[in-house]
Amino acid sequence: MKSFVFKRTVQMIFVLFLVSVFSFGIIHFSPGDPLAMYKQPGMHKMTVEQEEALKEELGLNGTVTDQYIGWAKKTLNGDLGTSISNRLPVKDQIFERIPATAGLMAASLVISIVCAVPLGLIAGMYNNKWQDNLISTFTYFGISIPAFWFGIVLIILFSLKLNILPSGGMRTIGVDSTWDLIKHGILPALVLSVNNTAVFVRYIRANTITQMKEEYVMTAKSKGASGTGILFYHVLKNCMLPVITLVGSRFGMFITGSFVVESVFSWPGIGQLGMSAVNNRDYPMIMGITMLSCIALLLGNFLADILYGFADPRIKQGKE
Amino acid sequence: MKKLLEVKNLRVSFHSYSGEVEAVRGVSFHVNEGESVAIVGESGCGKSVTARTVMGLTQCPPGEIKEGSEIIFDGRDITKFSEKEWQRYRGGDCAIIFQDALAALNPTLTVGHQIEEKLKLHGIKDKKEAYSETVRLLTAVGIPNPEKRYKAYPHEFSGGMRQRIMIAIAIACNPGLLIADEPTTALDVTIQADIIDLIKELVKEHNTAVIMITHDLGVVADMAERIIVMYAGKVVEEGSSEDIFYKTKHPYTRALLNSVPRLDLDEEKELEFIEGAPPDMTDPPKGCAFAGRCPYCMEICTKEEPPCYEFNEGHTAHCWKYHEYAEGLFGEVEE
Amino acid sequence: MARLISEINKAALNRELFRRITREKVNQDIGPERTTWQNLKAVFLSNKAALCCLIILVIIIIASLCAPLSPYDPDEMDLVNKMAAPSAEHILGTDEMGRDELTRVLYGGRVSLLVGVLSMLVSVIVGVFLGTVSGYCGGKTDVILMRIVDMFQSVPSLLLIIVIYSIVPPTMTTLVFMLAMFSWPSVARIVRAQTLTVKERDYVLAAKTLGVSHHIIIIKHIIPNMTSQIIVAASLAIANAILDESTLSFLGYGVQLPKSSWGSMLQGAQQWMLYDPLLALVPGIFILLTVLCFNIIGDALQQALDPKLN
Amino acid sequence: MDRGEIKDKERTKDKEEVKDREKILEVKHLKKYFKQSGKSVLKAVDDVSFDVYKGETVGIVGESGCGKTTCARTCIGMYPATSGEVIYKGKDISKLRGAEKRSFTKEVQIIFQDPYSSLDPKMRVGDIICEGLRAHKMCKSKEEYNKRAVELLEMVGLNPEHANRYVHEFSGGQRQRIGIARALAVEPDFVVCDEPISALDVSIQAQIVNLLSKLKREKELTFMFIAHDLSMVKYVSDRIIVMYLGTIAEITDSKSLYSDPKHPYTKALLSAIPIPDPKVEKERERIKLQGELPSPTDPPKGCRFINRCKFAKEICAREMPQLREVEKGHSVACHLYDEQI
Repeated sequence: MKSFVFKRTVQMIFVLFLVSVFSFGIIHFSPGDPLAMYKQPGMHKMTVEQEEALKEELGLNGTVTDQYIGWAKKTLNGDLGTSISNRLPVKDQIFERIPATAGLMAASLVISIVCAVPLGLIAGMYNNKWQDNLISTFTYFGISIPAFWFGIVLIILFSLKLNILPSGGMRTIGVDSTWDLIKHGILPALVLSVNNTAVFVRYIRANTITQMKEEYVMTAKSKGASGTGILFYHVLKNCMLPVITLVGSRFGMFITGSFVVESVFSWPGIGQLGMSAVNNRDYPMIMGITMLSCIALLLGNFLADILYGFADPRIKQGKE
Repeated sequence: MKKLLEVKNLRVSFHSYSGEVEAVRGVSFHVNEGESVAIVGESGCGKSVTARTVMGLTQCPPGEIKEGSEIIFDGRDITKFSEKEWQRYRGGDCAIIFQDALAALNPTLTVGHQIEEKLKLHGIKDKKEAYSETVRLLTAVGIPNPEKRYKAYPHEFSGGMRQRIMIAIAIACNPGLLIADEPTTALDVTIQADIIDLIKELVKEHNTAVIMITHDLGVVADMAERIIVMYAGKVVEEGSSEDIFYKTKHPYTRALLNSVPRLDLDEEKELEFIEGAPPDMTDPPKGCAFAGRCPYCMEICTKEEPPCYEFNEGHTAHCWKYHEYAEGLFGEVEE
Repeated sequence: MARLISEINKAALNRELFRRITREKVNQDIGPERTTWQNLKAVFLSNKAALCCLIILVIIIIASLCAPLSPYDPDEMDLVNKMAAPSAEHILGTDEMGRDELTRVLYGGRVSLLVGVLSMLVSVIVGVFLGTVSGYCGGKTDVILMRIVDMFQSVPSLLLIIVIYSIVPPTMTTLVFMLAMFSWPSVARIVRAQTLTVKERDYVLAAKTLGVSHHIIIIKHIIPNMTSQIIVAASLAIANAILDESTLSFLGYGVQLPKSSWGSMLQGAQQWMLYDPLLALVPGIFILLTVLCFNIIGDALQQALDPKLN
Repeated sequence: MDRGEIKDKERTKDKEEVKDREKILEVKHLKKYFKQSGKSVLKAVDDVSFDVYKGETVGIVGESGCGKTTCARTCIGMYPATSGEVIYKGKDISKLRGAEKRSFTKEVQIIFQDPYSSLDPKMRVGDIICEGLRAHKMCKSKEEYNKRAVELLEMVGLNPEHANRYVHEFSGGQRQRIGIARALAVEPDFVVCDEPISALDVSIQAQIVNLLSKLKREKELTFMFIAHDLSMVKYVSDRIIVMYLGTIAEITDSKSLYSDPKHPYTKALLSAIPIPDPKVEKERERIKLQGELPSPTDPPKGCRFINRCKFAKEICAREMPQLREVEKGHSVACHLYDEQI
């Protein structure tokens, strides 16, 4: 078990390193002067020293490798540098927005699991019957709907036409009730969970179908167990195992959130922060978000594998 | 001897892409109480389908039990069972052992739980009593230190041990009939011998009837009082162990016996083998299914179903050879 | 001593039939050849949904291809009848700049489908090559390639594509490569897994003992045995590529307005949602329909090409 | 004289007697270990030595996990040996390079057990059979390849028009015939049959076994026949090697295997095999083996059979018994026969 943990951490560090080099490289080879914001016409002309000092502060001087090493050193001890656009520390801005994205993601993840597990099981149990066809059509639509378009349609329907739900943002100004927060969050959470649910249902359904064909279901039947008894006592547990890996792989979204949904619903999460960072080429912010989301995703998969090991006895000791 | 199970004209077929596969085409046999019967035949002859239909495990959307098939267990026709009756019948009156125990046991449940599940389903509700009964069963099938192994998972046992757990589950509520569907095919010879002895012991102890499904004639000789030989979905010969081995009547049975090398004999002559291969069951041939490969084939064999002839008490064979018209055709002396 | 115990229908019985016939030593003839083509037909006929998806897809493709036949020029603005409701001349009405909606959707279809197919091709070619190499060679190359795949899959692809777009002008080719860059890893992962299983099969071991060289083994044995997985992965890759392209164009980074693609049309339609919702609905429905068809056909192909499943 | 020297003396004695019969394969102290997760090492083949003479059929028998398949596959170079040598026609196969290695891949072939996974489902039967010919460029033109394919199909009893059909349309027995045709296409001298019949039905087994014996006589091949069905191996082979947990328990000719087994494990193995004859079966008394097969990752120090052997002596726990010839052509690895040398 310990050798597995050690091997996986080494792998994760190596991937993180690759990601940092890859994104740092992309950002720094893009043309245009990052300080363009400060040289808008009609703004106070900066002297050369001021510009040098600004660059120094934002870590933009020296060759790309120096900048990378500088950035890497600072990141390792937790300082993600300062954002170019508003010169505030990147870390604070990101952590300040995490609750918004994490909240939305958690809600959509919970909704999807709560809906997907029973739907997946039923679709798997009643393979090729009407229940299965109905659920499958829903899942096909779920994975095929473009998220942003679905968002727009919902906005048209619920906020513009029926006007019962706000069309964007997280809170109406001045109102600080959770009910208001929920009202704002319903539509984005719905858009996210439709896609998540569809993916989960397909996964659980495929798994249930394979589990139902396994011989131990035949043995359970030969012991005199009833259909539902077999489903809940035997098959359910083995179908839940892959859900752990699925949730693990979606864990990264807790940080990135969905850029698209957050920009369509102008939800003040990390996704929106990322979009604005890209628009005004705020390198440290982009790097910060990329690294955090990468860490979250790798951790998610890692935890899922460990959990999978505990849940499935066959894997527990044979860790390769 | 009271008849425990009687199968009359059982016909089962499966619907798949390539059309309808008639796996069982009219099988009739009976099993008395406490009697051990072997069903022998090559793969694809329908022996496993027959066994699983008797246990009610044939799933009906792809499979289909045709009209006119009757399976009477202890006086009740099980094809007319309701779901409740099926649940009491499976495990209580009739139990089954599968070939690959690793696939037949739930990998994420401990062995103790899987045995207790059956006990709970058949009336032993109290936790303590179920636990002691499970430990008794584990000792009865010869698993060392059962208290510790009670909590172990199926993959932590060797092939032979897993098969013993399958047997423990099967005999848990003293079923009247035990069906063993090729229980030892996946095991090594020495372990196979232990498992066969274990089954014989347990069966004698509880006076349980056994249907042993196998393609290994050695296992049959060791275990069965009566033998049913099946070919291409039909019973071709049926009789006591001595009748089948020493007074073989049906050409297929004789060819099968001669194509198996004997360990104790050193004859140098070539193994007698059967030409060609079993027929394709999507469109079974008219008349006798073995006609295409039979050395005594007559034109009638390819046209009409062979009738059933009885030789001595309980020994029957389906072959045109014994019809009075075919009297002088075949020279060799029938032993 | 043989006693008949089952009845015989006397009529069919006559003595001549009782003469021995030697079955000519017929080597067991085997059934009719059942090629994969028949498999495909069987699956599509039985799976109604897949069949009508195929038909819808073909209609959309043909319509998009003959977009130039439409009387209207997709980019010619006609502010007079802006956002006109659907009428005889403009079947789907006109968009916010008075351009004919139906023509723009068909031109947009061409762009989206082209981008989808091309990026699928690129990601399949790269994915198959790297997946086979890393699966077949194993050892260090496998570890390094897999880490690169991990890297691509654990990065917020949308964010980085947009950053890259600040470097690279948003033409069709760059868009194809951007989409392919983040979709080849999933193809590579599927291909590598399949290579690992096929590599252990006996017929590959047999080829090795026969002295067949490695590259012939890969071309003759490994790749042909992956075609069904590759085709399924390809159909899903097209579906995702169309989704990603429209998302990017919607955010303003993929296909730039006034050039029409389903995503860019939606970007235009977003401000006018309140007044003319139809503008937002039409391209979206086209995206949904095409992606839906690709997904359903992908699953049907999986059933047809993988005999174990049916 | 320490133990090593005695053994060499025997070896030379053995050499003079059967000098005339040419030795096609010599295996000397072969070991094959597989590294597993963590530190444990699977000792699949542990110090195995035997010879194979030209034109004979050597049967290797043993229960699953005894290393018979690994041993055979290491002998034909599929797995690299951990230690020890395999000498084919006088040359150590691990040192073969270039042309010698190519001719080795031509002269040594294998027939697999599972007819369903040993043939490529996406290739036509004709191409499968000619794969070896193409790899060694043994034919010049396409027509010659097709002609050769037809010859080979008829040799194994299949119709020529099967050449352009796909494998999934054939039965198990027919697929095994295609496997045989593929192996014999390159005119090998030494063929390893890795349990060629255990996946087939009884009546089809006899067909394949007779076909193999016919081909062996016609083409003067040497077979190494591996199976766990002892009666079939006894019928097919001239000499039989009984293996237990990675080591050789006994080597004897097929006649005296049943009549005069020496190693306790062989006796138990023979008594466990059911005979298809009710009367004989009833009178036979079976030697019951107690205990479990030990795990190959850490086998017992001395004799591998110690925890299941009734005659285990004190020396058996200390020292692994050497394989020694106690009778003409009959050697056994057991301390019970120490005095007889």
